[in-house]
Amino acid sequence: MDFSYTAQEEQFRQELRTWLEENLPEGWLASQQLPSEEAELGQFLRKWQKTLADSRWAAIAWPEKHGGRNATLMEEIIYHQEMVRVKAPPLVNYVGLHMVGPTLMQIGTPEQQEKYIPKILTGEEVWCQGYSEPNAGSDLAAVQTTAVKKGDKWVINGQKIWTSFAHFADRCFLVARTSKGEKKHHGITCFLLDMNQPGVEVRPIIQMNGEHDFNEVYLTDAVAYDSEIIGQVDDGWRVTIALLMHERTGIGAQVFSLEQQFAELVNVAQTVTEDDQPLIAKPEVRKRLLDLYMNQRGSLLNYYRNLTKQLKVGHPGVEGSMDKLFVSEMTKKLFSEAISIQGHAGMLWEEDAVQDQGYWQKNYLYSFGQTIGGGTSEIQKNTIAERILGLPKDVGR
Amino acid sequence: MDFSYTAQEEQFRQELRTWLEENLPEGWLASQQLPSEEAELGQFLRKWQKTLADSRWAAIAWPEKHGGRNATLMEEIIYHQEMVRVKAPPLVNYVGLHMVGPTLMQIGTPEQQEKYIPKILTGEEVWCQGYSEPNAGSDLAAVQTTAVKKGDKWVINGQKIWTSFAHFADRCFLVARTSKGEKKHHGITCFLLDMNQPGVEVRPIIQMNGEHDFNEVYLTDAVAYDSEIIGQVDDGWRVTIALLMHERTGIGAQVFSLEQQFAELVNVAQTVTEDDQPLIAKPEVRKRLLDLYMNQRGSLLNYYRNLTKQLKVGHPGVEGSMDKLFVSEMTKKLFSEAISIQGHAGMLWEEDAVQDQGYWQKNYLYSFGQTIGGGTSEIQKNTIAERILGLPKDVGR
Amino acid sequence: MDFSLNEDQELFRKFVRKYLNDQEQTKVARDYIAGNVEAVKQAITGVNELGCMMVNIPDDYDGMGLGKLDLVPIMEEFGRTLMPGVFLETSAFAVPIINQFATTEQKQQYLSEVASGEKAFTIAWLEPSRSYTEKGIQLEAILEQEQFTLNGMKTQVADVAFAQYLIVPVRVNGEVSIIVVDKETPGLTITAQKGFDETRQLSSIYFDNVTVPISALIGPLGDGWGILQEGLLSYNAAVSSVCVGAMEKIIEVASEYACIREQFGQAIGRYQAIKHRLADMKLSLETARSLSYYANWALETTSEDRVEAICSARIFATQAFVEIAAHNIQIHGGIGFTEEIDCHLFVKRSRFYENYLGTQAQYYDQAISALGWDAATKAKEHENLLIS
Amino acid sequence: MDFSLNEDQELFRKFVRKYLNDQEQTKVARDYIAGNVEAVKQAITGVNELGCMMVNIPDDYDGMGLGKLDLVPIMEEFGRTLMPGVFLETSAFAVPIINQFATTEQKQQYLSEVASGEKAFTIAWLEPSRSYTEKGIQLEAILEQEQFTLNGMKTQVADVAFAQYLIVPVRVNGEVSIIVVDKETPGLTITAQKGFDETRQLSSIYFDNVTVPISALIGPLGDGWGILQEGLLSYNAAVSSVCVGAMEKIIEVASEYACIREQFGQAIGRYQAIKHRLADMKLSLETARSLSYYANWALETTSEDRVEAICSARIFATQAFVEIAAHNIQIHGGIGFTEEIDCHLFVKRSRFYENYLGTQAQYYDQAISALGWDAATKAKEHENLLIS
Repeated sequence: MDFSYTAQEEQFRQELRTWLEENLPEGWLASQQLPSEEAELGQFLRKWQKTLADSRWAAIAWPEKHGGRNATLMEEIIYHQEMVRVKAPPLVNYVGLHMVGPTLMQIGTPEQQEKYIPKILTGEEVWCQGYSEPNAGSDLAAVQTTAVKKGDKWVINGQKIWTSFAHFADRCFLVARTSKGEKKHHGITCFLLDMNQPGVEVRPIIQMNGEHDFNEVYLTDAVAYDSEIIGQVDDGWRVTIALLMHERTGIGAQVFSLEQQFAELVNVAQTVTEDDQPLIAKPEVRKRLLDLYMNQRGSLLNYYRNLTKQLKVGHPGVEGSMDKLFVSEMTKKLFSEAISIQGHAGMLWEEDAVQDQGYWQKNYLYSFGQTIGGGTSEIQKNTIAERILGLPKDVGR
Repeated sequence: MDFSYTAQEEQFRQELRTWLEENLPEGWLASQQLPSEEAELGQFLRKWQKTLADSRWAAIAWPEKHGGRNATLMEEIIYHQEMVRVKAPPLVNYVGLHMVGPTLMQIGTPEQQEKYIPKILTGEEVWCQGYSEPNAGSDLAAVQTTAVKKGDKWVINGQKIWTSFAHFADRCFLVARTSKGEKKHHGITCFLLDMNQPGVEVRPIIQMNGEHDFNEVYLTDAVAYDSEIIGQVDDGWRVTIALLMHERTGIGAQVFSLEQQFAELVNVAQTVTEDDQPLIAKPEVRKRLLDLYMNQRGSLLNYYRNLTKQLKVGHPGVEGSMDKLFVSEMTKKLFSEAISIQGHAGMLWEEDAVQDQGYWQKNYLYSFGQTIGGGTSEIQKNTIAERILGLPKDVGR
Repeated sequence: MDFSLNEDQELFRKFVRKYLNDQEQTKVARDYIAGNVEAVKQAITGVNELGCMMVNIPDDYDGMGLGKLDLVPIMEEFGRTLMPGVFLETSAFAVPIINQFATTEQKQQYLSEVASGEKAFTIAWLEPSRSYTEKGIQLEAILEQEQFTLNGMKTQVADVAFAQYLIVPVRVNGEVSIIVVDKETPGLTITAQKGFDETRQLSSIYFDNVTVPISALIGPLGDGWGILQEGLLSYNAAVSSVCVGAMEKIIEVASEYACIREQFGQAIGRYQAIKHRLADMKLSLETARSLSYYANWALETTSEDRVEAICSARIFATQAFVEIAAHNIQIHGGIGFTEEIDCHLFVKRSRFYENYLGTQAQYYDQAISALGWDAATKAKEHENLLIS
Repeated sequence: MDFSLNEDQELFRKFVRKYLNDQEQTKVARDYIAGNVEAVKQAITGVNELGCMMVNIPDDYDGMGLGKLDLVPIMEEFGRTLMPGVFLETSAFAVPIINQFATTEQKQQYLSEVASGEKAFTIAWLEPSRSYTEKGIQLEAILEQEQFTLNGMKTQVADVAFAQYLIVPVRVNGEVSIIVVDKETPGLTITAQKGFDETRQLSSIYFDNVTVPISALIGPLGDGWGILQEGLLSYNAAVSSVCVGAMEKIIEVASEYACIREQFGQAIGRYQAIKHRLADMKLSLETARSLSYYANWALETTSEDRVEAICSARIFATQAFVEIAAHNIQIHGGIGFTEEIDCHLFVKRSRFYENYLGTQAQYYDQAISALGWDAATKAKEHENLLIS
């Protein structure tokens, strides 16, 4: 058992840390303030990604020829740790960098690779992921968006939902039904859709915390060409799954965030007062914090254990479903406790909040999405039970 | 809203209380010690039931002509309260008094009524209930025990399980399959089986607390006659259900027991010491007790609310499934907490225990049966969801 | 034995429900979020016209002279729709303490004004110390020449827009007293605060040499803490009913959704993960309801166990509301996470009540103390002291 | 980064598992329940022959000179089968404190005897005060002429049948010291107590002028409490591994049962009530395992966070074990409630560990203190004191 990092890994960490200190947006470490105006935000995020890409810090796992560093898994882990440490701005082209790019490298044609990959790296073309639909959430294979071949064009109609960053996106990795197969995951095809066309309409979804990360995407006679198909027609299910498999660090970033958030919450309990006493002076607050501590440590250590296995066998295991379940449920729990321990002062918001500009309140509300997006907790439990414990398939499947 | 009892009800209570004081087995109030030897126990319990029957306290809801008091629902409630108050010995013929007797009165032939009812009351013939089988637990209709007509006899083969008091029983209300119906609850017939015959073998099941309440009953060419069929051949499912419907006070006795057990647990916390301090001096013990208090009060008040409804509409409602779920889960919880708060001293047993001859330990183990017998908690939740909230039927049904 | 609301109470419920249905339920709350205070005031006027504010005001002061239990169905209905306003603060806090402690003149004024729907109360309690303890009350009131002069600050005062009067706990000569302050008194400045639950508008209130006549003092000087405790009993019995109503509505909506939403070719309500969760939610709801009915009954009849009964109802109902509101989002999936449907409004309100007018931990302590479990300990400690 | 047991450790696990499988797993525990102590002793001899007791004893004393992590797989395997005996008390409590605090002569004697499998230890701690606090240690040892004379009583001593020596915390001149007492010393009376977990036999031990030479004192006189704390760190790291093994076995058995048991025409493992419960159990198991691995690593490397790490593992694993053992019965239904199958044995053992050698509440406090959360409070309190 060994929790240390190699000298090479430490050097990698140090290089990144130094680079971040020099290249983070001005004033970032002090306040992490993103522009509130949407167009401005888009610009800000693209600029940040360009900055990263220019120093080959945008997609470190990519091969060097594509502008990456051919990073090891441990280097990716360190990358996440350091990004969480400085609460770096989000990657506007996360979908492009971590999902579409690697998928293109794996199964894209040389032309597709040449056309799309460079612009993914720089953020010149931002990608979104067109999977979920109103009636295909947990049941992804139930997609109803259709693509019909007419002449040399594919005409696409339907509706996508929960599309992150679609309001900034230039292209969409779109899953559509091209024929009615025997089983519902047959007859699916993946398109590399141009978002900048009349048939594509993006409507914002406002979350319960008042922010806008997700969108509905309405497709009305949108057009794609054969050259924009990745993989084979009607054989897109495999491509769909391949895309999801490229996240080799799993929910590492959230695990490290949770660790940091816990430390910050302890700090809140030690500094915020009630009747001139820090909150942590209350026995029930200490008890709550210890419960969180144990679980947060557990989620981190589970992750390290799964990572160790992955380092040995070379690919992520199904244990990732346990990581996802645990860290998402724990994140909800942590922010919920953050509300509770503040007492009624936890009902203040933004600049009127007693701590961190209402960070805790806003993220509490945001945390409800964590156990829904990326596979609900219920789906994770099915996966754990069926694929790890060997229980029979669920009803309906 | 009114929690008071009428003068008549209070008088009823007083009459019963006085009678109990005069007629409980000698020394009962001090120790509630049942004979440990099984044959002796059987005698003791039969004698107790005879004592009750002689004063028309065995089956108060029965009509006066059958030896009952034609009691109102509220009188039955009071009866349970008073029996719990003195921790009266169990009714060895509970199945006969509360289930078989009323069913006979409802759908038995005059001959059957005449033959069986008087002996049920006195405990001269003790009954058991032959429903559950190894492969028909929650799924009661899946019974596999067969009864085949040969000449004037029905020949019965199969196995029953979880048969309470079968080791004392003279007769069994037996559910058997007489034909293969279209649906699995067709083709079932109910028999009034004589237990005292060579084809019936009773084997004890020893529970995890070391006691013996339940049995397996093996039927090997056991014999019943037409006169021992209740209801119609192949139409026994309705009779089966009718039998279960006669418990009009639902889980009242357990609700009142839980109330008493909670009060006793508080007493334990106030009298048992650690380092010369009563356990209740620990903040976490007080917190645990308050959680129990709220839930115990909730279970009692829920029961009263459902009772109120029953008094108005004249029959028990499906809300009984909530009562069952809650009181059984709470009972488990209460005894589990009773183990925890004692610290490691909770690991002592019987006369070596620090309190109540290990009552808490023994009943903790026994309590595991509460959420299984009489419909598992899972079944209760299905019932609540389907019949109260209107959700669709479960898979497999 | 009759543990149910009576026919009149259930009838009143029907009127209130019909009226709030006509207001399109949570639309009033959404109007408030959108800043349309006038629309909300209109809806409140309608509620007042039904007589909701008169219920527990004595006949002598133009009320209906009914009891705590008669408020229960009304509070439940308000909970169902997350109705904005200061009903709880007025009917379940201000009215009971005025009724119990105020002079006849004060009653004549305040209770009649409430009964007519003309004026309402809110509670200006919290201070920068952020605590609902006695120590947390520091706003100073100097009594000179038959008038109080107040200096200090209150924070997180709810929905001043709908209230004319503030119940203000102050410190006079080091002791807590209760003063009623008209919000339009000179020297008083109200500043809006941003709040987590947008259906409740919070404000800071600054008192800069605010003078109030001695006639605004409720109860004897220095008795304020005890008066607050009485007010809290009423409030907590009532808030448990509000939570019950909200949970009832949530479970109706969630059950309906579980019947129509399909995934993997099945209504999601057929999956036990959803189905059993809903069953658990229903059991919590009904338990909260039983506890809240009993709490209100205990309050009305000044039953011996009223303190523990009310604390239990309050703790259980607010906690269950928090949990059920959260489950509701999970049952709804992604759509439950949006502003568009109501799920989040219930989550936010549930957290609002969690520690409003006292923390959960304080109510645990209060119930434990009322049950004598503290006393038993103390007696024992004392005994040990004598022995050693 | 390598957070896993190494190949040697996993290999050792295989040997132990094979041996215990050959013993028909819980059959040994059932032999013990049936009073067949000889059969158990034989099984223990087999375990000793594998070298289990030598693992963490230094080479100098005929051990393998391995560390805390090397005990992990062994403890897990013992947990899987609920193996009776005093392995935990010996290898994870007595050996570490002897190793750390004893004289060379003491080590030579005790550690060699343990390594050879000849003798073992159990812990005689609890007294009629029923508390694991320092105050709870009252058994008096009078030191005169190079020997201690012990008078008093210990209770709930586990499995004396398998131990030759008792670790006995005593009070000498008012301070706690640790003495090793041979159970066959004259004046010592062992009385069996009836126990809840029949796979652990409890005894009361009466000390009636029991004399022990001063050479039986472990560590300096009066340092006993600190020595116990060190022993507890080792014990708790190890007990968390035992719990992990037990949970692992439970989940295997329950999953298997859920695949074959049918109701309503479906394997019950197809119902989400069962399926999701098992998934939750699995997640708890793996979390307990991660925490316990880390706890043992922290112990072995004397990592700064070892106290909080070990307390966390102990609290989490014992609590999870209690819950998982209970779920196992519900999954099995009626049959799980009988003596016939093993479900109840796991329930009983889980409760045995819950408050053995310290209560859950004590470990909460210890972890909180180790994390400095107490100190922060105290500093603040102190500061307030200075201000006021």
